[in-house]
Amino acid sequence: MIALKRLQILLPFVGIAVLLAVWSLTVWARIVDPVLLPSPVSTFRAMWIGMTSGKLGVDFLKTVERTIYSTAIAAIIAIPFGILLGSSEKVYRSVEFVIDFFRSTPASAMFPLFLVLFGVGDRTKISVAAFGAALVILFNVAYGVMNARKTRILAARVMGASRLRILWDVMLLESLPQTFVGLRNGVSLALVIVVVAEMFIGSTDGLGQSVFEAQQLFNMPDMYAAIFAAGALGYGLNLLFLTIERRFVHWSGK
Amino acid sequence: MIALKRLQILLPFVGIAVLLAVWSLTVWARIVDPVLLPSPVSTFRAMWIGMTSGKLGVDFLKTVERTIYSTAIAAIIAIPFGILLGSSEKVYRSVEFVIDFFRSTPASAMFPLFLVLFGVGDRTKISVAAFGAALVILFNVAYGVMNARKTRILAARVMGASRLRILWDVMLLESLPQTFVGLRNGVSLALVIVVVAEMFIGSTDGLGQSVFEAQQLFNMPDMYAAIFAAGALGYGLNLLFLTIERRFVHWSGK
Amino acid sequence: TPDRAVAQDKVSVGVFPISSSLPYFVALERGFFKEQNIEPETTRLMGGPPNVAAMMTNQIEVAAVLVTLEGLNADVKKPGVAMYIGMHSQTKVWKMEQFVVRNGFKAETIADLKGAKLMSAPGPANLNTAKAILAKNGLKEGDYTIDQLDMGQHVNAMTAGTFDGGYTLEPSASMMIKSGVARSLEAGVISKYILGDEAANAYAAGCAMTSDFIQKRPDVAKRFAAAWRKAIDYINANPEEARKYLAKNTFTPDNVVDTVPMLGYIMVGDMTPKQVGELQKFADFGNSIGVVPEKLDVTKILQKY
Amino acid sequence: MTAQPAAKMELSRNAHEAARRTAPHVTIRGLSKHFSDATIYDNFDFDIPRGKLMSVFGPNGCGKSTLINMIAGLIPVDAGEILFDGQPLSQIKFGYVFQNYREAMFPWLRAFDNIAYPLKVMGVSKSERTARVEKIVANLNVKIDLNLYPYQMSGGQQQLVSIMRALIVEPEILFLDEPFSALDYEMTLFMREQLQRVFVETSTTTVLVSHDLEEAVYLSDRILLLSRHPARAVEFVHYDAPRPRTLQTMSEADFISTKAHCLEVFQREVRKG
Amino acid sequence: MTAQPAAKMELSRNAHEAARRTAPHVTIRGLSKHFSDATIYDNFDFDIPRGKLMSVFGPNGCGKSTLINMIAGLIPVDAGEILFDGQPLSQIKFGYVFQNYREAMFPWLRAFDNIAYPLKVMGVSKSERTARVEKIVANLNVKIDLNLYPYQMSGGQQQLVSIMRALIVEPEILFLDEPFSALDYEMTLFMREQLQRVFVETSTTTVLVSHDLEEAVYLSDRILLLSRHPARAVEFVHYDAPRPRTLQTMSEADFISTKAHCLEVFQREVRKG
Ligand SMILES: Nc1ncnc2c1ncn2[C@@H]1O[C@H](COP(=O)(O)OP(=O)(O)OP(=O)(O)O)[C@@H](O)[C@H]1O
Ligand SMILES: Nc1ncnc2c1ncn2[C@@H]1O[C@H](COP(=O)(O)OP(=O)(O)OP(=O)(O)O)[C@@H](O)[C@H]1O
Ligand SMILES: [Mg+2]
Ligand SMILES: [Mg+2]
Repeated sequence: MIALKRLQILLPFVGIAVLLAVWSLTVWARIVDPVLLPSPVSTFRAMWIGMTSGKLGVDFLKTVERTIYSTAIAAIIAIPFGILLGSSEKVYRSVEFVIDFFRSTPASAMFPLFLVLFGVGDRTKISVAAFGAALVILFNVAYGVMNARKTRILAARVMGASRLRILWDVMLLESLPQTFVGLRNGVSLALVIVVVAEMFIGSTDGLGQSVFEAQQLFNMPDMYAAIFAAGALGYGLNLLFLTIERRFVHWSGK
Repeated sequence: MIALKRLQILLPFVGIAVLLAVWSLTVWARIVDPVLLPSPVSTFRAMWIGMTSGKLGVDFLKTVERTIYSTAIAAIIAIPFGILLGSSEKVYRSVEFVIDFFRSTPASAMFPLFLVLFGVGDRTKISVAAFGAALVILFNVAYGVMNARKTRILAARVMGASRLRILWDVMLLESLPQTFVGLRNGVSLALVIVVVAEMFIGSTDGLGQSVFEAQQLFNMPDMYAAIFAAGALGYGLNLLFLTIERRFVHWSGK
Repeated sequence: TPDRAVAQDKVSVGVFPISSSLPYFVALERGFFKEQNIEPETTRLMGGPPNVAAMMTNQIEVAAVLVTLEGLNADVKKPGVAMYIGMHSQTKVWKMEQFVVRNGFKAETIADLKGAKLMSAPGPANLNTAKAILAKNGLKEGDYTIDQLDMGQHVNAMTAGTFDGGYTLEPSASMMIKSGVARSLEAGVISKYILGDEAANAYAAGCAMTSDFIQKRPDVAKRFAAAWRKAIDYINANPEEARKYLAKNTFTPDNVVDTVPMLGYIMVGDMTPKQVGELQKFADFGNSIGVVPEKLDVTKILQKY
Repeated sequence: MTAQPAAKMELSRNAHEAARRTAPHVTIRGLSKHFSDATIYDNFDFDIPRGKLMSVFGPNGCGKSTLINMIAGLIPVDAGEILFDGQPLSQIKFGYVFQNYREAMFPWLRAFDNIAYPLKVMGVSKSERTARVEKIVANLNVKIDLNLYPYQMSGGQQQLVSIMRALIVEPEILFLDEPFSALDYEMTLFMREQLQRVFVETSTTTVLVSHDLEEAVYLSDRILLLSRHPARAVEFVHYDAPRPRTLQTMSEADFISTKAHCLEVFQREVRKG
Repeated sequence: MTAQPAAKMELSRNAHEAARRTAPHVTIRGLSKHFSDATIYDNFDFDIPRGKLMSVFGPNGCGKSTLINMIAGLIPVDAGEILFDGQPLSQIKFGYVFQNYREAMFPWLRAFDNIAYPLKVMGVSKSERTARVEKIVANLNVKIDLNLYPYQMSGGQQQLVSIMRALIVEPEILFLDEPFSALDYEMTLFMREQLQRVFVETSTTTVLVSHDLEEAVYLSDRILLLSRHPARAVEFVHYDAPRPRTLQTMSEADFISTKAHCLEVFQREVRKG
């Protein structure tokens, strides 16, 4: 049993292995020109060099920092609002247009506006990513609250809990599984937007800048190294939320 | 009561009104230079002209078409897979890396690869959008299945339902609220990716092309008209799923 | 043969709809391709990377405009993937790249940009060129700040006053000048500061074909080049006439169509040794700033028609 | 000169108090409720007496749970009014055991914290909460592991937790919707006694829904017999045996006749529909 | 020459059949189960007799639900084996009424379709399903609106639907976990009779968990008395009154003594822990 449990830690590596196998096969069978899609080996070599002696390490940390900031801002704003909106379906319906509208608008289309409001620095990148992530989190939290089990809310109400307390003590917890879905969606989206912003809004560092530069220089191993770093970062951040969820949400499905 | 119900249909317009009010105020108070952010009036004038006599109508329909295709493909692939993966947490953990990896990678970084695989035409745009949307839908469906209430699954099992039947009859329905969250996330994401692909891969039509062109020409009313059309389209598609959900998922929270 | 008249040769062309693609649109609209019995299939591809990827995978045979340094780079990675048949020269007269400055910012020369917040056209090639030019004007890094910015944002950013000035390209430059938010400090800066001669041609972009196309359909390639030549001749002879094709086909606003500068279009076959030398010098510069990974003999990527 | 009005006031206050004490606790007037096509209540009038233990006895689906849910303000009424001491619902401390006690537990809280939750709502300090939960657990002499989460407990254990959660606040009105349905034989008897004891000690107005007629009569001062829906109050039986009642009580003639009478009315009503 | 072996085989098959008929239906050997720190079963052995109606009687939380869940293969055992006719669990038709019947309903199906669902699983055609549901509803004489969704029904109505869903498949083994806990007085008596009738007609091996000792004895051939956990089979009481049993049966000496004995054992055991 314990040995089995140990083995389960290895499960994520199955996915990585499959990904690498498909990738290697694609390169090996020349389905894609190796100039355009380098082999995993040369990508990882580029990544290793970039991480140890190149700029990739710095870029990576910069992107981590921006993503964390924007996710944190998004979560702090979106979770309370999501609970509030979700608790009253009427209110939610009335702002739904705005939420769905902006969720369906590419962040890059928002760049000009954010640029004007926040300049070219980090603030634009963080705020535009936070904006995108907040919408997704808000949407998920509100949904979670709307689909919360009614009996528990009634139970709290009959105990004399105020609306606010019900929001906080019951709805928040009821919607936690969904909130975590939102957070995981949100952190991935924040990362995506940060990377895209680093690509298109003047940046001197970050994985997006790294991807952009490598792309401009046709340096495909470097480009895929940066992309891989971004993807791995995304997985890592998701894993973080998964772990937190595991610890806190023990009752899901019960 | 009936009059009140009638009024509820107007709720979404509250959101639109607020959005327009904030927008007008921003322009009016010159928080943003009106050259950079045109007033709602001039945007809607541009939209009206574009829709009736210009190319915007065609672009709009093209984007609708691509988005619908990619969402449909994504849903068809992702829902069954999501249920399968969600039904076995171990299997899900083993592919989680791949899912989270690609969810966290900007679609625009995937463009070169899809371009090579699917050519320069519509297929690339549709397939890259379908890919992005499928991951989100998959993620949500799998989560929904994993968090499904155990008693119902047990009830089906004790009745002798096969694994497949449980997947289909119980888990699918249990996860429907979450699946709809996924679909709504997915359709928005598909739209975003289609628009971005139209912007950055290059296209002769579509809202993204419209945005890009207007941006290059520094024609802000046209740009915001196209953005607004995209956002409204996103809301419309979300509304479609919401309506379907309303009809089918009558038991949520019960 | 009888069916030759009916079935035209199809050529797939990647087109980045900017003013540099003008010869393509002129040839198309004035029927020069048709005269050559060629039917181009236009694929819009935004910028270098998609064009190069499409060339590498033979999805397009011609890129109507391909930035020289990007083409050179691609040729290092996969020799012969981009063979230039025509070049676009940019100089003080044939304005393309230039330094601009916000109206109200005190600067008469590039050297006055000390302490300024600058933007640059995107990509390492542009950024490093801008830095090199600034360096030639005695400005070290740290004397100024520079951020690369997507071309679509240049007019925005200047209008919003986000930057004091920067290194930008046409038609953005014309647009910001026209709208009164900025003025040009100096154009033709590559010629003057990089190539070291104000009169030198900076061949920053051109029209390229894949060697595959040239080898497998030599006759079609030749006819394509003939049409291209005719278009260039037409532009050089009737620049004002040619302009009107900009408005319709490229990202050039109507209000600057009449003022946006033309480029010096030339067929590779017409280039003098001196001009080839200028191209070589530009290529070497690309290598020196690390944008082209190897030193390359430019004649190897020129296809004379 | 000043003494007299004061005395008068005193008097009238006493009168008031007395009136209050005998006035109904909850007044239901013209209550109507329907679900889709079924009419559950149609112009229903009823008074819940103050300080009495009242049972509601009626066939499945007649609307017992619906009634107490409406009184507690958990589901809206279609028409009519429900008044507490002549006032609309305000800040009243309810104790409530839900029929679906399982779903009314908070799965994110351990049993202990579930019981303490109503106190938390009332703003009682943590140490006081702990003390009071420990007191009620000791008082009711319940031997279950309160460190478990609800979903780790058996049905009966969950119901016990649910009962303790309802009692801990010392409520003004106590609603018990089939509160002993999942308890074992011994525990049911025991909890009946506990309930009786709490009632004797506090005289809390209590509404008990039970399908066990013996239990209903044994515990109650009043038994409301409801018809099939649309529910009518078929009869409001008084049973005034002195408390504490014991096993002895159940063999008394009064008890047996009351029970028999209720049963007869019930069966007549049920067989009608 | 050829007739004899055939006759022999015939004989041995009969012997086999007979042996099968008297052999236990379910054999439990060395069963162990623990949750976090509580040991519920520790090396528990037990045989469930074939074709008998067996009641399980025990205090709250002793492990009754856990036991039948393990037999039905719904939760894993820690150790030990559970065999059906000497075989591990295979394709056995279970009928199962969950203690938490509410959560075991499918809220997306109307009551009618909930009842029909096990037939659908078995691949019965739609028209046949409808016919059989209608038959069982008529048979049990149940008067509820089966077009409602579970969440639109009262507790008792949901439980009735749950019972019908368990009975419709004509199961090989029927597990009933407190199946009448939410039914009204009349309905409980009625469903007891229905259950007895079904049992008499089909002799389905039935395991009934009930906290009502009278009910348990009245319905059962065997009563398993469980101790507090770790659960032991304290006694396996036989009660062989002839069927159909009636109200009359309850006043017979045998019934009263069996009930009293069970109660005594139960109380002794419960008070021990
Ligand atoms: N949401 C709903 N939609 C439609 N009908 C409903 C709904 N909720 C309850 N009902 C109906 O209202 C009636 C009364 O339900 P209620 O739960 O009050 O019964 P009850 O008297 O508590 O019965 P039980 O003893 O079985 O608990 C039932 O017939 C039920 O079908
Ligand atoms: N998931 C779990 N985690 C920890 N303990 C559990 C879990 N499930 C059940 N238990 C414990 O197992 C014991 C037996 O539970 P079970 O539900 O079988 O009791 P039961 O005999 O059916 O009781 P009741 O008559 O109250 O229904 C209980 O003491 C309970 O606390
Ligand atoms: Mg009820
Ligand atoms: Mg149980």
